[in-house]
Amino acid sequence: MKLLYFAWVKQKAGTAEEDVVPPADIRDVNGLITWLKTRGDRYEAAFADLDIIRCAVDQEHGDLNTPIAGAMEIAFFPPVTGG
Amino acid sequence: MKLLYFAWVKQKAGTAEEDVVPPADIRDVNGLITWLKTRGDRYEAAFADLDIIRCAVDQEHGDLNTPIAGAMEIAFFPPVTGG
Amino acid sequence: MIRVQAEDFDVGAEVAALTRGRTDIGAVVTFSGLVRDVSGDQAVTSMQLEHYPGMTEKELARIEAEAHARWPLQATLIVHRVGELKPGDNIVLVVTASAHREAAFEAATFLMDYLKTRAPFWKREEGQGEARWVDARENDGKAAARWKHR
Amino acid sequence: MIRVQAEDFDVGAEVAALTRGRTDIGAVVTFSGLVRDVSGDQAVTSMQLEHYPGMTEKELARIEAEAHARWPLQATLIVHRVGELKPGDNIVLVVTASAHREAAFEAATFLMDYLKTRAPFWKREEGQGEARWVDARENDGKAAARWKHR
Repeated sequence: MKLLYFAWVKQKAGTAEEDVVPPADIRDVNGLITWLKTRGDRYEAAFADLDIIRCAVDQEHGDLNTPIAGAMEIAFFPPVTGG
Repeated sequence: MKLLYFAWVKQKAGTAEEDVVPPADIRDVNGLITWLKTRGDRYEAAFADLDIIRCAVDQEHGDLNTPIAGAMEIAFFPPVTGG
Repeated sequence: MIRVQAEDFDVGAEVAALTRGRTDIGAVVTFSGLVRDVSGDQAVTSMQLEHYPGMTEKELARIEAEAHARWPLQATLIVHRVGELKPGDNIVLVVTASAHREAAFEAATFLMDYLKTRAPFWKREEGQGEARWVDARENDGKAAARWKHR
Repeated sequence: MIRVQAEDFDVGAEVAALTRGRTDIGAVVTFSGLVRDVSGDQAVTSMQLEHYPGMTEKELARIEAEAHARWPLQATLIVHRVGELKPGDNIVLVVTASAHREAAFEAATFLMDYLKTRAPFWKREEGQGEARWVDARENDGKAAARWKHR
Protein backbone atom coordinates (compact mmCIF):
# COMPACT_ATOMS: atom_id res chain seq x y z
CA MET A 1 0.00 0.00 0.00
CA LYS A 2 1.35 3.39 -1.00
CA LEU A 3 0.96 6.31 1.41
CA LEU A 4 1.20 9.92 0.24
CA TYR A 5 1.51 13.06 2.36
CA PHE A 6 0.93 16.64 1.29
CA ALA A 7 1.56 20.19 2.57
CA TRP A 8 2.34 20.43 6.31
CA VAL A 9 1.36 16.79 6.89
CA LYS A 10 4.22 15.88 4.55
CA GLN A 11 6.59 18.20 6.41
CA LYS A 12 5.66 16.75 9.81
CA ALA A 13 5.71 13.14 8.58
CA GLY A 14 9.12 13.83 7.05
CA THR A 15 8.25 12.06 3.80
CA ALA A 16 6.16 12.61 0.67
CA GLU A 17 5.59 8.96 -0.11
CA GLU A 18 6.23 5.53 1.35
CA ASP A 19 5.20 1.91 0.89
CA VAL A 20 3.80 0.17 3.95
CA VAL A 21 2.26 -3.20 4.80
CA PRO A 22 -0.12 -2.56 7.70
CA PRO A 23 -1.25 -5.49 9.88
CA ALA A 24 -4.11 -7.47 8.33
CA ASP A 25 -6.57 -6.58 11.12
CA ILE A 26 -6.55 -2.87 10.22
CA ARG A 27 -9.81 -2.15 8.47
CA ASP A 28 -10.23 1.60 8.07
CA VAL A 29 -8.39 4.92 7.85
CA ASN A 30 -8.72 5.44 11.58
CA GLY A 31 -7.01 2.11 12.26
CA LEU A 32 -4.27 2.96 9.79
CA ILE A 33 -3.56 6.28 11.52
CA THR A 34 -3.46 4.60 14.95
CA TRP A 35 -0.95 2.10 13.61
CA LEU A 36 1.16 4.80 11.89
CA LYS A 37 1.39 6.75 15.17
CA THR A 38 3.11 3.73 16.78
CA ARG A 39 5.88 4.02 14.18
CA GLY A 40 7.53 7.18 15.51
CA ASP A 41 7.33 10.74 16.80
CA ARG A 42 7.00 12.30 13.36
CA TYR A 43 3.74 10.39 12.76
CA GLU A 44 2.56 11.39 16.25
CA ALA A 45 3.23 15.00 15.19
CA ALA A 46 1.59 14.70 11.77
CA PHE A 47 -1.58 13.11 13.20
CA ALA A 48 -1.74 15.00 16.53
CA ASP A 49 -5.02 16.75 15.61
CA LEU A 50 -7.32 14.59 13.48
CA ASP A 51 -9.81 17.47 13.10
CA ILE A 52 -7.47 19.04 10.56
CA ILE A 53 -6.43 15.87 8.74
CA ARG A 54 -8.16 14.93 5.49
CA CYS A 55 -7.61 11.74 3.50
CA ALA A 56 -8.20 10.20 0.11
CA VAL A 57 -8.43 6.47 -0.61
CA ASP A 58 -7.45 5.63 -4.18
CA GLN A 59 -7.79 9.31 -5.12
CA GLU A 60 -11.30 9.78 -3.74
CA HIS A 61 -12.08 11.79 -0.62
CA GLY A 62 -12.58 9.58 2.42
CA ASP A 63 -12.91 9.95 6.17
CA LEU A 64 -11.77 8.11 9.30
CA ASN A 65 -14.33 5.35 8.69
CA THR A 66 -13.44 4.68 5.06
CA PRO A 67 -12.40 0.99 4.62
CA ILE A 68 -8.87 0.44 3.35
CA ALA A 69 -9.21 -3.18 2.21
CA GLY A 70 -7.75 -3.50 -1.27
CA ALA A 71 -6.69 0.16 -1.42
CA MET A 72 -3.60 0.88 -3.52
CA GLU A 73 -2.96 4.47 -2.50
CA ILE A 74 -3.94 6.42 0.60
CA ALA A 75 -3.16 10.12 0.96
CA PHE A 76 -3.15 12.36 4.03
CA PHE A 77 -3.32 16.15 3.82
CA PRO A 78 -4.69 19.29 5.50
CA PRO A 79 -8.03 20.85 4.43
CA VAL A 80 -7.51 22.03 0.85
CA THR A 81 -6.78 25.70 0.11
CA GLY A 82 -6.70 26.01 -3.68
CA GLY A 83 -8.71 28.30 -5.91
CA MET B 1 -41.22 70.22 -23.11
CA LYS B 2 -39.50 67.60 -25.24
CA LEU B 3 -41.10 64.17 -25.63
CA LEU B 4 -39.10 61.12 -26.73
CA TYR B 5 -40.40 57.75 -27.87
CA PHE B 6 -38.44 54.49 -28.15
CA ALA B 7 -38.85 51.02 -29.65
CA TRP B 8 -42.45 50.06 -30.56
CA VAL B 9 -43.86 53.07 -28.72
CA LYS B 10 -41.93 55.20 -31.22
CA GLN B 11 -43.26 53.15 -34.13
CA LYS B 12 -46.86 53.45 -32.95
CA ALA B 13 -46.57 57.14 -32.08
CA GLY B 14 -45.03 57.70 -35.51
CA THR B 15 -42.29 59.95 -34.17
CA ALA B 16 -39.05 59.70 -32.19
CA GLU B 17 -39.16 63.18 -30.73
CA GLU B 18 -41.44 66.21 -30.56
CA ASP B 19 -41.85 69.46 -28.64
CA VAL B 20 -45.19 69.99 -26.94
CA VAL B 21 -46.75 72.56 -24.63
CA PRO B 22 -49.33 70.66 -22.55
CA PRO B 23 -52.12 72.59 -20.79
CA ALA B 24 -51.00 74.14 -17.51
CA ASP B 25 -53.38 72.01 -15.40
CA ILE B 26 -51.60 68.77 -16.30
CA ARG B 27 -49.60 67.74 -13.27
CA ASP B 28 -48.28 64.23 -13.78
CA VAL B 29 -47.31 61.61 -16.38
CA ASN B 30 -50.81 60.11 -16.28
CA GLY B 31 -52.34 63.50 -17.15
CA LEU B 32 -49.84 63.98 -19.94
CA ILE B 33 -50.73 60.61 -21.50
CA THR B 34 -54.46 61.36 -21.25
CA TRP B 35 -53.86 64.64 -23.03
CA LEU B 36 -51.62 63.03 -25.71
CA LYS B 37 -54.34 60.46 -26.49
CA THR B 38 -56.70 63.32 -27.46
CA ARG B 39 -54.22 64.36 -30.15
CA GLY B 40 -54.80 61.47 -32.56
CA ASP B 41 -55.15 57.77 -33.26
CA ARG B 42 -51.44 57.07 -33.24
CA TYR B 43 -51.21 58.23 -29.62
CA GLU B 44 -54.29 56.13 -28.78
CA ALA B 45 -52.42 53.17 -30.29
CA ALA B 46 -49.11 53.89 -28.55
CA PHE B 47 -50.76 54.27 -25.13
CA ALA B 48 -53.49 51.62 -25.50
CA ASP B 49 -52.05 49.41 -22.73
CA LEU B 50 -50.43 51.40 -19.93
CA ASP B 51 -49.27 48.20 -18.20
CA ILE B 52 -46.51 47.91 -20.78
CA ILE B 53 -45.56 51.59 -20.99
CA ARG B 54 -42.59 52.86 -19.02
CA CYS B 55 -41.46 56.46 -18.72
CA ALA B 56 -38.52 58.60 -17.68
CA VAL B 57 -38.74 62.22 -16.53
CA ASP B 58 -35.53 64.13 -17.18
CA GLN B 59 -33.71 60.84 -17.75
CA GLU B 60 -34.79 59.21 -14.49
CA HIS B 61 -37.28 56.34 -14.30
CA GLY B 62 -40.76 57.57 -13.35
CA ASP B 63 -44.31 56.20 -13.22
CA LEU B 64 -47.83 57.45 -13.93
CA ASN B 65 -47.80 59.56 -10.75
CA THR B 66 -44.48 61.29 -11.35
CA PRO B 67 -45.00 65.11 -11.46
CA ILE B 68 -44.03 66.80 -14.69
CA ALA B 69 -43.80 70.39 -13.44
CA GLY B 70 -40.56 71.91 -14.70
CA ALA B 71 -39.56 68.77 -16.63
CA MET B 72 -37.48 69.39 -19.76
CA GLU B 73 -37.60 65.91 -21.28
CA ILE B 74 -40.09 63.07 -20.90
CA ALA B 75 -39.56 59.70 -22.57
CA PHE B 76 -42.00 56.84 -23.21
CA PHE B 77 -40.87 53.30 -23.97
CA PRO B 78 -41.66 49.59 -23.44
CA PRO B 79 -40.10 47.59 -20.57
CA VAL B 80 -36.36 47.49 -21.28
CA THR B 81 -34.77 44.41 -22.87
CA GLY B 82 -31.03 45.08 -22.93
CA GLY B 83 -28.21 43.01 -21.49
CA MET C 1 -16.49 52.55 -15.72
CA ILE C 2 -19.29 52.75 -18.31
CA ARG C 3 -19.09 52.45 -22.10
CA VAL C 4 -21.85 52.35 -24.71
CA GLN C 5 -20.42 51.50 -28.11
CA ALA C 6 -21.06 49.92 -31.51
CA GLU C 7 -17.64 48.21 -31.50
CA ASP C 8 -16.97 44.74 -30.12
CA PHE C 9 -15.04 44.26 -26.85
CA ASP C 10 -12.32 41.84 -25.78
CA VAL C 11 -12.97 40.24 -22.37
CA GLY C 12 -9.29 39.44 -21.79
CA ALA C 13 -8.09 42.95 -22.66
CA GLU C 14 -10.72 44.51 -20.37
CA VAL C 15 -9.79 42.24 -17.45
CA ALA C 16 -6.08 42.92 -18.03
CA ALA C 17 -6.68 46.69 -18.07
CA LEU C 18 -8.66 46.51 -14.82
CA THR C 19 -6.10 44.41 -12.93
CA ARG C 20 -2.81 45.66 -14.42
CA GLY C 21 -0.21 46.60 -11.80
CA ARG C 22 -2.59 45.85 -8.93
CA THR C 23 -1.93 43.30 -6.19
CA ASP C 24 -4.99 43.99 -4.04
CA ILE C 25 -7.48 42.16 -6.29
CA GLY C 26 -8.14 38.51 -5.43
CA ALA C 27 -11.21 37.83 -7.59
CA VAL C 28 -12.44 38.98 -10.99
CA VAL C 29 -15.83 37.94 -12.36
CA THR C 30 -16.93 38.69 -15.91
CA PHE C 31 -20.29 38.25 -17.55
CA SER C 32 -20.61 38.34 -21.34
CA GLY C 33 -24.01 38.30 -23.01
CA LEU C 34 -24.14 37.04 -26.61
CA VAL C 35 -26.71 37.01 -29.39
CA ARG C 36 -28.27 33.55 -29.78
CA ASP C 37 -29.66 32.21 -33.04
CA VAL C 38 -33.02 31.42 -31.46
CA SER C 39 -35.39 33.41 -29.28
CA GLY C 40 -38.21 31.35 -27.83
CA ASP C 41 -38.92 29.09 -30.82
CA GLN C 42 -38.10 31.67 -33.48
CA ALA C 43 -34.94 31.85 -35.57
CA VAL C 44 -32.85 35.01 -35.23
CA THR C 45 -30.64 36.20 -38.08
CA SER C 46 -29.83 39.67 -36.74
CA MET C 47 -30.58 41.97 -33.83
CA GLN C 48 -30.87 45.75 -33.52
CA LEU C 49 -30.02 47.32 -30.17
CA GLU C 50 -31.74 50.67 -29.65
CA HIS C 51 -31.06 52.84 -26.60
CA TYR C 52 -31.79 56.21 -25.01
CA PRO C 53 -28.56 58.23 -25.39
CA GLY C 54 -27.94 60.33 -22.31
CA MET C 55 -30.18 58.37 -19.98
CA THR C 56 -28.39 55.11 -20.76
CA GLU C 57 -25.07 56.36 -19.47
CA LYS C 58 -26.70 57.97 -16.41
CA GLU C 59 -28.66 54.85 -15.54
CA LEU C 60 -25.64 52.55 -15.95
CA ALA C 61 -23.61 54.90 -13.73
CA ARG C 62 -26.38 54.78 -11.09
CA ILE C 63 -26.43 50.97 -11.22
CA GLU C 64 -22.64 50.84 -10.93
CA ALA C 65 -22.65 53.26 -7.97
CA GLU C 66 -25.29 51.11 -6.26
CA ALA C 67 -23.03 48.04 -6.61
CA HIS C 68 -20.09 49.94 -5.08
CA ALA C 69 -22.33 51.01 -2.18
CA ARG C 70 -23.34 47.39 -1.52
CA TRP C 71 -20.04 45.49 -1.95
CA PRO C 72 -16.33 46.22 -1.38
CA LEU C 73 -15.23 46.42 -5.03
CA GLN C 74 -11.83 47.48 -6.34
CA ALA C 75 -13.12 48.05 -9.87
CA THR C 76 -16.14 47.54 -12.10
CA LEU C 77 -16.80 47.88 -15.81
CA ILE C 78 -20.00 47.85 -17.86
CA VAL C 79 -19.78 47.82 -21.67
CA HIS C 80 -22.98 47.63 -23.73
CA ARG C 81 -23.06 47.49 -27.50
CA VAL C 82 -25.68 49.22 -29.67
CA GLY C 83 -26.59 48.96 -33.35
CA GLU C 84 -26.80 45.83 -35.48
CA LEU C 85 -25.53 42.52 -34.11
CA LYS C 86 -25.44 38.97 -35.47
CA PRO C 87 -25.83 35.58 -33.70
CA GLY C 88 -22.62 34.83 -31.79
CA ASP C 89 -21.80 38.54 -31.34
CA ASN C 90 -21.14 40.04 -27.94
CA ILE C 91 -23.90 42.29 -26.52
CA VAL C 92 -22.84 43.22 -23.01
CA LEU C 93 -19.87 42.86 -20.69
CA VAL C 94 -19.84 43.28 -16.92
CA VAL C 95 -16.60 42.95 -14.93
CA THR C 96 -16.27 43.10 -11.14
CA ALA C 97 -13.03 42.98 -9.14
CA SER C 98 -12.80 42.48 -5.38
CA ALA C 99 -10.51 41.07 -2.72
CA HIS C 100 -12.76 37.99 -2.34
CA ARG C 101 -14.95 35.98 -4.67
CA GLU C 102 -18.27 36.37 -2.85
CA ALA C 103 -18.41 40.13 -3.48
CA ALA C 104 -17.24 39.78 -7.10
CA PHE C 105 -19.87 37.11 -7.90
CA GLU C 106 -22.74 38.85 -6.13
CA ALA C 107 -21.95 42.27 -7.59
CA ALA C 108 -21.73 40.90 -11.15
CA THR C 109 -25.07 39.11 -10.73
CA PHE C 110 -26.61 42.27 -9.29
CA LEU C 111 -25.26 44.48 -12.09
CA MET C 112 -26.76 42.19 -14.73
CA ASP C 113 -30.10 41.88 -12.91
CA TYR C 114 -30.39 45.66 -12.59
CA LEU C 115 -29.10 46.38 -16.07
CA LYS C 116 -31.70 43.98 -17.52
CA THR C 117 -34.59 45.77 -15.81
CA ARG C 118 -33.42 49.42 -15.64
CA ALA C 119 -30.97 50.32 -18.42
CA PRO C 120 -32.87 51.81 -21.39
CA PHE C 121 -31.98 49.37 -24.17
CA TRP C 122 -34.44 47.62 -26.49
CA LYS C 123 -33.77 44.63 -28.69
CA ARG C 124 -35.39 44.12 -32.07
CA GLU C 125 -34.83 40.70 -33.59
CA GLU C 126 -35.04 39.78 -37.24
CA GLY C 127 -35.56 36.29 -38.59
CA GLN C 128 -37.68 34.41 -41.10
CA GLY C 129 -38.45 37.65 -42.92
CA GLU C 130 -39.97 39.51 -40.00
CA ALA C 131 -38.79 41.86 -37.29
CA ARG C 132 -40.15 41.92 -33.75
CA TRP C 133 -39.40 43.84 -30.58
CA VAL C 134 -38.27 41.49 -27.83
CA ASP C 135 -40.64 41.19 -24.85
CA ALA C 136 -39.27 41.70 -21.36
CA ARG C 137 -38.81 38.43 -19.43
CA GLU C 138 -40.87 38.06 -16.29
CA ASN C 139 -37.90 36.27 -14.71
CA ASP C 140 -35.75 39.37 -15.11
CA GLY C 141 -38.15 41.35 -12.94
CA LYS C 142 -38.06 38.63 -10.28
CA ALA C 143 -34.27 38.46 -10.43
CA ALA C 144 -33.99 42.21 -9.88
CA ALA C 145 -36.59 42.21 -7.10
CA ARG C 146 -34.59 39.82 -4.92
CA TRP C 147 -31.97 42.54 -4.28
CA LYS C 148 -34.54 45.01 -2.91
CA HIS C 149 -34.39 43.91 0.70
CA ARG C 150 -30.74 42.98 0.98
CA MET D 1 -12.48 20.81 -19.79
CA ILE D 2 -9.81 20.59 -17.07
CA ARG D 3 -6.23 21.84 -17.11
CA VAL D 4 -3.60 21.90 -14.35
CA GLN D 5 -0.57 23.88 -15.45
CA ALA D 6 2.36 26.04 -14.37
CA GLU D 7 1.81 28.49 -17.25
CA ASP D 8 -0.40 31.55 -17.07
CA PHE D 9 -3.78 31.68 -18.89
CA ASP D 10 -5.51 34.35 -20.95
CA VAL D 11 -9.18 34.85 -20.00
CA GLY D 12 -10.08 36.36 -23.38
CA ALA D 13 -8.44 33.57 -25.39
CA GLU D 14 -10.18 30.90 -23.28
CA VAL D 15 -13.60 32.54 -23.68
CA ALA D 16 -13.02 32.96 -27.42
CA ALA D 17 -12.04 29.29 -27.77
CA LEU D 18 -15.15 28.16 -25.89
CA THR D 19 -17.60 30.30 -27.88
CA ARG D 20 -15.99 30.30 -31.35
CA GLY D 21 -18.37 29.38 -34.15
CA ARG D 22 -21.27 28.80 -31.74
CA THR D 23 -24.56 30.68 -31.80
CA ASP D 24 -26.35 28.75 -29.03
CA ILE D 25 -24.52 30.42 -26.13
CA GLY D 26 -26.22 33.45 -24.60
CA ALA D 27 -24.19 33.89 -21.42
CA VAL D 28 -20.54 33.35 -20.44
CA VAL D 29 -19.34 33.83 -16.87
CA THR D 30 -15.67 33.75 -15.92
CA PHE D 31 -14.04 33.73 -12.51
CA SER D 32 -10.34 34.51 -12.15
CA GLY D 33 -8.60 34.13 -8.80
CA LEU D 34 -5.42 36.16 -8.30
CA VAL D 35 -2.62 36.23 -5.72
CA ARG D 36 -3.03 39.21 -3.35
CA ASP D 37 -0.12 40.91 -1.60
CA VAL D 38 -1.71 40.46 1.81
CA SER D 39 -3.23 37.47 3.56
CA GLY D 40 -5.03 38.36 6.77
CA ASP D 41 -2.66 41.02 8.09
CA GLN D 42 0.52 39.45 6.70
CA ALA D 43 2.45 40.59 3.64
CA VAL D 44 2.82 38.05 0.83
CA THR D 45 5.77 38.18 -1.54
CA SER D 46 5.29 34.79 -3.20
CA MET D 47 3.06 31.73 -3.13
CA GLN D 48 3.68 28.05 -3.78
CA LEU D 49 0.80 25.95 -5.08
CA GLU D 50 1.20 22.25 -4.25
CA HIS D 51 -1.27 19.65 -5.50
CA TYR D 52 -1.95 15.91 -5.67
CA PRO D 53 -1.22 14.90 -9.28
CA GLY D 54 -3.72 12.32 -10.50
CA MET D 55 -6.36 13.04 -7.88
CA THR D 56 -6.46 16.74 -8.78
CA GLU D 57 -7.57 16.05 -12.34
CA LYS D 58 -10.06 13.39 -11.23
CA GLU D 59 -11.59 15.63 -8.58
CA LEU D 60 -11.87 18.62 -10.93
CA ALA D 61 -13.54 16.37 -13.52
CA ARG D 62 -16.00 15.13 -10.85
CA ILE D 63 -16.81 18.73 -9.86
CA GLU D 64 -17.28 19.72 -13.50
CA ALA D 65 -19.55 16.70 -14.16
CA GLU D 66 -21.63 17.65 -11.11
CA ALA D 67 -22.14 21.18 -12.53
CA HIS D 68 -23.28 19.75 -15.88
CA ALA D 69 -25.72 17.47 -14.04
CA ARG D 70 -27.22 20.44 -12.18
CA TRP D 71 -27.41 23.13 -14.89
CA PRO D 72 -27.91 23.23 -18.68
CA LEU D 73 -24.38 24.21 -19.69
CA GLN D 74 -22.99 24.38 -23.23
CA ALA D 75 -19.39 24.40 -22.06
CA THR D 76 -17.23 24.68 -18.95
CA LEU D 77 -13.52 25.14 -18.32
CA ILE D 78 -11.42 24.88 -15.17
CA VAL D 79 -7.74 25.91 -15.30
CA HIS D 80 -5.66 25.81 -12.11
CA ARG D 81 -2.04 26.85 -11.91
CA VAL D 82 0.60 25.12 -9.76
CA GLY D 83 4.15 26.04 -8.73
CA GLU D 84 5.47 29.45 -7.70
CA LEU D 85 3.26 32.53 -8.14
CA LYS D 86 3.71 36.21 -7.31
CA PRO D 87 1.18 38.85 -6.14
CA GLY D 88 -0.98 39.88 -9.10
CA ASP D 89 -0.54 36.50 -10.83
CA ASN D 90 -3.51 34.41 -11.92
CA ILE D 91 -4.21 31.28 -9.82
CA VAL D 92 -7.44 29.80 -11.16
CA LEU D 93 -9.90 30.31 -14.00
CA VAL D 94 -13.45 28.98 -14.22
CA VAL D 95 -15.59 29.59 -17.31
CA THR D 96 -19.23 28.58 -17.75
CA ALA D 97 -21.33 29.00 -20.90
CA SER D 98 -25.10 28.59 -21.08
CA ALA D 99 -28.12 29.82 -23.00
CA HIS D 100 -29.15 32.05 -20.07
CA ARG D 101 -27.30 33.98 -17.40
CA GLU D 102 -28.84 32.33 -14.32
CA ALA D 103 -27.28 28.93 -15.10
CA ALA D 104 -23.92 30.45 -16.07
CA PHE D 105 -23.68 32.51 -12.85
CA GLU D 106 -24.87 29.73 -10.54
CA ALA D 107 -22.64 27.08 -12.12
CA ALA D 108 -19.54 29.31 -11.92
CA THR D 109 -20.25 30.06 -8.24
CA PHE D 110 -20.81 26.35 -7.57
CA LEU D 111 -17.60 25.32 -9.37
CA MET D 112 -15.54 27.75 -7.29
CA ASP D 113 -17.24 26.76 -4.02
CA TYR D 114 -16.61 23.06 -4.69
CA LEU D 115 -13.11 23.58 -6.04
CA LYS D 116 -12.20 25.55 -2.89
CA THR D 117 -13.30 22.74 -0.58
CA ARG D 118 -12.62 19.57 -2.61
CA ALA D 119 -9.80 20.00 -5.15
CA PRO D 120 -6.49 18.87 -3.62
CA PHE D 121 -4.42 22.07 -3.80
CA TRP D 122 -2.51 23.68 -0.93
CA LYS D 123 -1.13 27.20 -0.79
CA ARG D 124 2.09 28.10 0.98
CA GLU D 125 2.70 31.82 1.31
CA GLU D 126 6.03 33.52 1.81
CA GLY D 127 6.51 37.00 3.19
CA GLN D 128 8.57 38.88 5.77
CA GLY D 129 11.14 36.10 5.77
CA GLU D 130 8.83 33.26 6.71
CA ALA D 131 6.74 30.66 4.91
CA ARG D 132 3.36 29.43 6.15
CA TRP D 133 0.72 27.00 4.88
CA VAL D 134 -2.55 28.82 4.31
CA ASP D 135 -5.41 27.79 6.63
CA ALA D 136 -8.74 26.77 5.10
CA ARG D 137 -11.40 29.50 5.42
CA GLU D 138 -14.45 28.57 7.44
CA ASN D 139 -16.54 30.57 4.96
CA ASP D 140 -15.48 28.30 2.12
CA GLY D 141 -16.99 25.32 3.92
CA LYS D 142 -20.25 27.22 4.43
CA ALA D 143 -20.30 28.36 0.80
CA ALA D 144 -19.93 24.77 -0.41
CA ALA D 145 -22.52 23.44 2.07
CA ARG D 146 -25.31 25.63 0.65
CA TRP D 147 -25.37 23.54 -2.56
CA LYS D 148 -25.97 20.26 -0.69
CA HIS D 149 -29.76 20.43 -0.66
CA ARG D 150 -30.40 22.12 -4.00
